[in-house]
Amino acid sequence: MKIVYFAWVRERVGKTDETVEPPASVRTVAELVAWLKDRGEEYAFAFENSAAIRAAIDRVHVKPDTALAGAREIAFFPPMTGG
Amino acid sequence: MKIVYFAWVRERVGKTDETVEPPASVRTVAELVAWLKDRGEEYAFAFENSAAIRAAIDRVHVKPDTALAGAREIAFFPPMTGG
Amino acid sequence: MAVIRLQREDFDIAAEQRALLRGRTDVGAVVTFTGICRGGEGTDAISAMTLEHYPGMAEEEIARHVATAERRWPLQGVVVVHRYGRLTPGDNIVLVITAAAHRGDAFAAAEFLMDYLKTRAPFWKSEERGEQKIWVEENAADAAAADRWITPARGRQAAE
Amino acid sequence: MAVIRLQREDFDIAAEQRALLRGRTDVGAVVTFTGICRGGEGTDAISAMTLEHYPGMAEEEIARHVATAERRWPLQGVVVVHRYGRLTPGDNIVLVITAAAHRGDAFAAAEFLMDYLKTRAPFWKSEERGEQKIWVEENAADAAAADRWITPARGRQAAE
Repeated sequence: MKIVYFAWVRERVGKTDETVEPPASVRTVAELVAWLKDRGEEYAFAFENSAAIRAAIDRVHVKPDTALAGAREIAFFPPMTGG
Repeated sequence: MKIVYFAWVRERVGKTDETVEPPASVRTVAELVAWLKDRGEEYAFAFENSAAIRAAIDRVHVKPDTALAGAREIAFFPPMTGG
Repeated sequence: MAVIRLQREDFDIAAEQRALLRGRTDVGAVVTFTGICRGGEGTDAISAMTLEHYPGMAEEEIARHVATAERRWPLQGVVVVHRYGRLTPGDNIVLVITAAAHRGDAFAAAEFLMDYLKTRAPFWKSEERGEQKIWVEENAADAAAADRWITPARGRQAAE
Repeated sequence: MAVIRLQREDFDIAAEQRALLRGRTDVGAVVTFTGICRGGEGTDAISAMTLEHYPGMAEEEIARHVATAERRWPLQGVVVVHRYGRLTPGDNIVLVITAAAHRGDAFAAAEFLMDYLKTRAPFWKSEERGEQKIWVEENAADAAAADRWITPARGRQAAE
């Protein structure tokens, strides 16, 4: 699955996007975050405060307990500050 | 004192303004309306529904019980429909 | 600071907004309201509308409401332009612009000013429907909208 | 019917409003909101701001909120233009225009759209303060403003 990062999440992870293959046990957005945090310091730093992370699946906002099943593109970013 | 009329009050009275000299017993806006209504059919028609008449003294909205003392210009008009 | 104008001519929203903002970098939010003459449909169709006003009082009454808005919200600029005379469907009638650091203040002040212009500014509309010229009646919804903003009496200005 | 655009370039309020109204005589009220980059003062002074966005999702998310507004209020037209890239104080950031027969609907829809753009549209601002580039933090007042409009859950879109 493709993951995209924005704003300071992107800066901390150090990349704009990547393709990952998490194990089948990773079923929700929150579980994906936990799995990513174990991949290295930059991920641990980016996701250190999970309350400050927002997620979207296929360009629609989702909650942490949302299932990943069928997702093509998952995005992680801080709270939005547009407008 | 000068009286000015607007919109359908002006049309019914048949003039845009006039100068009148009511007796000293006419002390409030409501008393002035009552006095004007006795001046002729056109006034009786214009002021037939006093609830539909608004007034201003010297360009400031006033209520019927407002005193006329010191007034230079009194205006009568229907509810406003600007904007 | 506020710009208040009554005029027969049309207004230019972009020019008014540019003038309001010229040389400033403290404004974060600008709300404009444009009121437009509607043509209506079927039995409500109108061919034109004429706006009569009370010269002198109209400017003063608008200025009083602008002053009230400026006391109530931290505004950085206000423009009110109200046309009078004969207008046809599609023509602009009124323009209100409010500028503030934050959008909530600009929105609230613009809506407040429009609600008051509708019910307190001395303007009267008559509509041409076929051969008839009909005075527009007071709109109950407009009166209720203006009432939303009422705070403790402010003397003569609060009359009616 | 709605116009939704993301762009680096500035927008022209008057041109957008003219396009919205062209050939129509049923619109009675147009509200425009312009959000502008503020310069700040003293320790809050900024020299520039950069807006990052999520291409694709930003348009779709705005379109979802426009559709919600169109279901909620009888709108005759909506325009949303949001800029991205580097902006300096005084530059326009966002434009929302709503058109309706009656002003209450146009005001409510414009304010609704702005509250949602602030908290739900995938844009992120960073500010240049001296040598530093600082990500703007979520504004509690903005979050509360968006919450005002919440109606019963609408599934995924209501998440967060």
